[in-house]
Amino acid sequence: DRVTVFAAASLKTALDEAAAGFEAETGHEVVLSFAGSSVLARQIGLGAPADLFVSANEDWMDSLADGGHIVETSRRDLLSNRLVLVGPSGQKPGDMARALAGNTGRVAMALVDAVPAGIYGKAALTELGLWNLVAPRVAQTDNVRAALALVATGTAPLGIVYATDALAEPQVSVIAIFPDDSHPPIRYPAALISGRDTEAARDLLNYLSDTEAQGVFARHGFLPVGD
Amino acid sequence: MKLAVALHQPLGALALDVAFTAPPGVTVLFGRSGSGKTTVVNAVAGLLKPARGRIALGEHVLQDSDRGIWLPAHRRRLGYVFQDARLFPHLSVHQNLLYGRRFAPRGAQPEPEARVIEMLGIGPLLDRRPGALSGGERQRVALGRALLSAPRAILADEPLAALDEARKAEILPYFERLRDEVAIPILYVSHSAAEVARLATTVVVLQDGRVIRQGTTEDVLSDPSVTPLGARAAGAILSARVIAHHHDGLTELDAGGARLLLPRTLHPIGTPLRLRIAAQEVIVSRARPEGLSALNILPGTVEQIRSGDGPGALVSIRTKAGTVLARITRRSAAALALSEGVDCHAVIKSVAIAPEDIGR
Amino acid sequence: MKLAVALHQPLGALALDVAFTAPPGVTVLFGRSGSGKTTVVNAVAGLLKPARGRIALGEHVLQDSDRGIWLPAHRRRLGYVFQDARLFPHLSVHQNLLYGRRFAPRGAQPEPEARVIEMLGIGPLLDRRPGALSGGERQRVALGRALLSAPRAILADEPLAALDEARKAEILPYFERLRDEVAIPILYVSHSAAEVARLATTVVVLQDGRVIRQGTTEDVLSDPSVTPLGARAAGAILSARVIAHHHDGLTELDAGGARLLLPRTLHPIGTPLRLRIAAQEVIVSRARPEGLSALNILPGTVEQIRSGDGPGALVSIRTKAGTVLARITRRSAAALALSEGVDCHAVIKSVAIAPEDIGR
Amino acid sequence: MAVLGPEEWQAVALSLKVSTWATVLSLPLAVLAAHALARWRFPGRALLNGLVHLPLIMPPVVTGYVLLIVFGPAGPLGRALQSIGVVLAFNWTGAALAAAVMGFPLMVRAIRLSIEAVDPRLEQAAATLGASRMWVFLTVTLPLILPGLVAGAILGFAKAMGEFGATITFVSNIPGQTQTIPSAIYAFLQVPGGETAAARLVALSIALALGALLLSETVARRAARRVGGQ
Amino acid sequence: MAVLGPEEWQAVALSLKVSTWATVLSLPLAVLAAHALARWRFPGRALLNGLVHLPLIMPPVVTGYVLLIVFGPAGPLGRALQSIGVVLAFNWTGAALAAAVMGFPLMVRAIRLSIEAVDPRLEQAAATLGASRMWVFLTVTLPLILPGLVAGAILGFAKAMGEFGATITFVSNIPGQTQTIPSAIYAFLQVPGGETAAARLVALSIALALGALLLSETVARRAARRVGGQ
Ligand SMILES: Nc1ncnc2c1ncn2[C@@H]1O[C@H](COP(=O)(O)OP(=O)(O)OP(=O)(O)O)[C@@H](O)[C@H]1O
Ligand SMILES: Nc1ncnc2c1ncn2[C@@H]1O[C@H](COP(=O)(O)OP(=O)(O)OP(=O)(O)O)[C@@H](O)[C@H]1O
Ligand code: MOO
Ligand SMILES: [Mg+2]
Ligand SMILES: [Mg+2]
Repeated sequence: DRVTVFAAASLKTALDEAAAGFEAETGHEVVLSFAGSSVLARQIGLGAPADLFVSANEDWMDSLADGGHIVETSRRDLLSNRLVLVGPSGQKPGDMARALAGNTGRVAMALVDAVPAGIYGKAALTELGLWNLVAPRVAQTDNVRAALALVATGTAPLGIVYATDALAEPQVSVIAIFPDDSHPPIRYPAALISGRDTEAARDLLNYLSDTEAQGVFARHGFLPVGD
Repeated sequence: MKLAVALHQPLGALALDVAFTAPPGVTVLFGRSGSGKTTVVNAVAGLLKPARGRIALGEHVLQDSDRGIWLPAHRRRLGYVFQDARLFPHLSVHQNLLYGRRFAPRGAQPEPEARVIEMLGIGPLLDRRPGALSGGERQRVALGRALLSAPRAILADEPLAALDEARKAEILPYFERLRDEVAIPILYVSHSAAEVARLATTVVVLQDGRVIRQGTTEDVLSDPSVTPLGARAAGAILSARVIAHHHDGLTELDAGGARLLLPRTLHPIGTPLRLRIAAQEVIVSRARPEGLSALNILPGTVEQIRSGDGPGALVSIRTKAGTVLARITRRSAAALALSEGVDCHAVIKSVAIAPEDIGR
Repeated sequence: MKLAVALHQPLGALALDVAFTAPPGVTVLFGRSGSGKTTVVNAVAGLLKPARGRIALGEHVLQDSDRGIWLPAHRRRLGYVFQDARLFPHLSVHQNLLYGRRFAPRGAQPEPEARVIEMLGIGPLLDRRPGALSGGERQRVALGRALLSAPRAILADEPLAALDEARKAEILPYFERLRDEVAIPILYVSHSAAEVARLATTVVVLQDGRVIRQGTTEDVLSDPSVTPLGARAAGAILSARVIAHHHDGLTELDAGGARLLLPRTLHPIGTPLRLRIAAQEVIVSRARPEGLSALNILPGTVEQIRSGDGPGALVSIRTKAGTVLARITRRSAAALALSEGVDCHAVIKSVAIAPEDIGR
Repeated sequence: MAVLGPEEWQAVALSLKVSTWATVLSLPLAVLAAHALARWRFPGRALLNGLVHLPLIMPPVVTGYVLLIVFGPAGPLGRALQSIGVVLAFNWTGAALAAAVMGFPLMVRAIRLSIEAVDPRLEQAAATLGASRMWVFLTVTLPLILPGLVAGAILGFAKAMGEFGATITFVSNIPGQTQTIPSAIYAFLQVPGGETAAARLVALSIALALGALLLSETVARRAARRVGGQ
Repeated sequence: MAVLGPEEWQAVALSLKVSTWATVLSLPLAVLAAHALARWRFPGRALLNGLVHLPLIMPPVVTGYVLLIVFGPAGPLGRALQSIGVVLAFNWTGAALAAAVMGFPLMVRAIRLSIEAVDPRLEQAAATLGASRMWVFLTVTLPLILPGLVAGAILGFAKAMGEFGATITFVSNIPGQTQTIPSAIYAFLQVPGGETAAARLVALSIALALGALLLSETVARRAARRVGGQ
């Protein structure tokens, strides 16, 4: 059978690998569609044929739940992640506030009101009292990977992305890690879509919560939930 | 079947206001540039909707503004030959010719294709594209295309105006054959007196949107008061018949018992011809002149002398061949003491009868 | 200053291969459609780059393929008057007229603007757009535009061909004035014998891309062996002078001592005129004819008789007024026993001298 | 060019299918709209003109969103179509619709210009020969605008090959189903190190579109020559 | 239409500025390219034609990405420009560049068609009157193509007003600096409940672009009448 998964852009590399493992093990076919969680949630709300949705934050999953679009019972938090401040590769680790204040260049972020990575980032900066300093310099992109690309190409000297993104992109270096308590916990909730909860989709969801897949995610830098 | 036209249409500064009837044969609409000829023809064709009017072809009403009747162009079944041919560039000559056929009503009897192609001499062109035709060939094809659409009348708006003399001479005979062989009215716009003389059975003279004269060709063209074309257009039409071709390249004609010689024509013996003798080419003599190079000397009687403001006078001379017009100076008329009833001779050079003035 | 042209250029089936010289005055390039006239003019103008050639205006070399010289059109300073006017539609008449001025070199002395406008009678048109001009007005403006660019020569490619007779008559006098008042060579393409007669000082006859005859207008037009236009174009040019205007509307001319009468012209007494007498309008008589309506009877001697395949013969008659050509039938020539040296009379109707055949 | 992976081939095949259908199906409508804009005088002409141009003016994402709202499973037209078995949203058919809508103004403009260049006197001549409006259009106007038609169609095709914003919004980016070349490129650009794969696809899509463009110029020139005579 | 917030007004003002500059600056280049394509025969003509069309064919995101690589602070041209004080990345100037690039093919096509419609015999006439190639172009060709030029410019302007993919990729989405109307619409669409604000902006941007379009048709018609005579 075929399972169609809509997943947050930040999961791209890792989920590709995990899904391949599932396919090899079960013989099911997995079709993956990645984009910003916001775009995906909206499309699912309008009837997109996804069987399984993995969001990068709780809010978008909540909004689908409010519309009755997901199978509430299947919902579970799959992964966690951390938020980091990155610069071009070779940049030395340092103090977050000093790095942000010491550089007048742009700070690349995903859309701060819409895309999870941006929402987390804005929350963290606010918590750290840095938002007012940074806000005028933020360059927003339509998803977190686009923000990563801005730093990787040298366009922006700073960027706020997930730790997993920073790990995947050799052109960037982590300057500082945002304290876990500076933002709401990063969660990747997953749920089956109402009316499409097939056996295969359920199997995949279970597989992704299981040790083998979790190992794959860990290798890509994701953290288990509850960490 | 005749075409009856009555129109009223304001046209810029001009108000077009015409009424005339075109019997079978060629009716030439004649008049200066801007006198409204094209507008009339377009109204008849249905390409233009005149403010008021009644246009009927026999019983068949094409427009009657009083009764709210107005047929669109494609339902009028009139074959329109435009000045600029307007062949379809994407179709071969043959496809152009057949274009109208599919729209002809089931009952219609178009001219047989083979006959039209033969009559117009366009057989060798059938596979060519219009782009590769000469101007004369193009107009012949346009004429054929109109004929093959099974029209109930033919409209032709200066079909020869864009052509040089050689091309004109090439096409005029086809219109003559059309007039003589196809029994539908032909409305033909022209401002060439030679064309009128060769083709017209009826002439309608337009001036500033009004019909100022309407009648047979002979009447209208020999009427010196009709000068839409200036005095130089005046001339008489003679009917004649070929009686011999001579060895020295001359053709002999009989015109009402009088003999005329002109440069050889290709018409076989017995062919009836119409000749236009331009008034300014005719010399008048009281006595029969001797020892002149001019070969045609027609004895006759002065019928009328008209003179206007200029130095010229127009003399009508009744001869056996018909009435001949001569444009001479007033001084000569006085010197020769010409007056009505006087006997005289009309002297006409053979070579002065231009090839385009000889028709069937 | 004269324009010397020598060109070689393959042209489709034709190979253009001409050499001629145009002295000041009007040189008419004369020949059938397709003989290469436009190609020659375009090569002179620099709109076309002939394969080989040398074109020079006085000392000024425009092209010399041997020395690798080729000036682009905009550096040749030749005023080109096109058949289709080609006025700039986005500029007013006045702006059109001034267009070339800004490109004229500092030293150049263009005709004074006021003089050109007056000469061409286009003063009232200055603020109009070309779209609102008649064909005749348009050509006058085009001529003015060319003149005001301070050209070293004028090129005109059938500038009157697209016009009707009335418009032609309107413009020809301007070219005459140009010829008489502006001292630069004018290369003029035409296939109208009347235009040639009125304008040309030199005629170059082209046929199939070659110059077949070149000489003064009188020589070329009265040479019956030059028939690019057919026998009907043959005619003689007479030089005459206005000596009186008569009350009955006739104008009297003196031509080498002979007197000629023609319908009144507007030229003042003393004006020198050139008349073209078409050969086919002339009647020949051995004895002096009496009692004819024709007013002009010139005694003379037969100089030459040429006849071809057709029924006609071309007789040159030497008269006091100059050589007159008469086209008569071979039959008449025989009947009158015409041969070289025989005395005879040329009979010419006054009204047969067409207004467009009278020029200065 | 390196060999493409199976997923990339899928994208290429899908893009070709989507663009072809988009072009073929919208062409008649484009001809109709172009004809109306070029030749008819009717109230609402300016409005029609604006409507036709809308997709050119609106951000593609908005166009896609509008399509989603109208043709989505919950949309008014979407539900009607679904009841007769036609599913557009999140389907390749929807990608074709999005591509067609986005390419429409370009097609109409090209065709309109070529219609305006047709000599109305030829159409009059056809009418005098008995052809009704419809027949005049089919037998005279249409053959004469062929070059413009081809140019317009290929331009629309090229645009369809590159359409992204409306497509990804309306039908999402599902490999093998709605992932066209541009969506695939977008996906690759999201992956660090995906530039090479993206560049491969970019090169391929450019080659395809340029090929089409070149073809269009050739065909248009040939058709123009054919119409011009000889 | 409800009143817009200050951020939305900023987006509108910015979009107008960006589109105007994009149009004004790319117009001369578009005329040049159109002239070359319409009138000159040179090797590489097909290549130039393809290059001009590229932005039409490539997904806008890719175009933006290419711009980023070439004109970004680390890009070859970007560094050169920066050294003379021109900053494109994250600047409204970069948005103008992206809009200009995306609208370029549309402009060129419109202008090219109008150049092809200019009678070369008028240009020849100007040459015989002493005008060099350059002057012929300035005094004859240019005035005659004015209608097409205006149409092309306004089409480019309309396209610029709607450009999104290349813009957000190249210059990101910075309110007041690079957040054009389309970027603002996109941002609104991403936020739950943002549809109303987005719809407001969509309506405004459509009104602006349609106004421009209407203007272009009027201006073009008037210019055509002026050139046609009377
Ligand atoms: N659509 C129009 N609006 C205003 N005036 C017009 C229109 N069409 C023609 N005219 C004018 O009506 C008059 C008659 O024009 P028409 O074309 O019928 O003349 P014509 O006799 O055919 O002339 P020609 O011999 O030059 O072809 C002219 O003065 C012309 O300028
Ligand atoms: N570009 C060309 N390629 C091939 N043949 C050409 C070209 N231009 C002209 N010709 C041919 O060269 C010949 C001379 O043409 P040209 O236009 O010079 O004649 P013309 O004497 O001016 O004729 P017309 O009196 O009809 O204007 C014609 O046979 C024409 O078909
Ligand atoms: O992975 Mo996201 O939805 O771009 O923050
Ligand atoms: Mg007319
Ligand atoms: Mg010529």
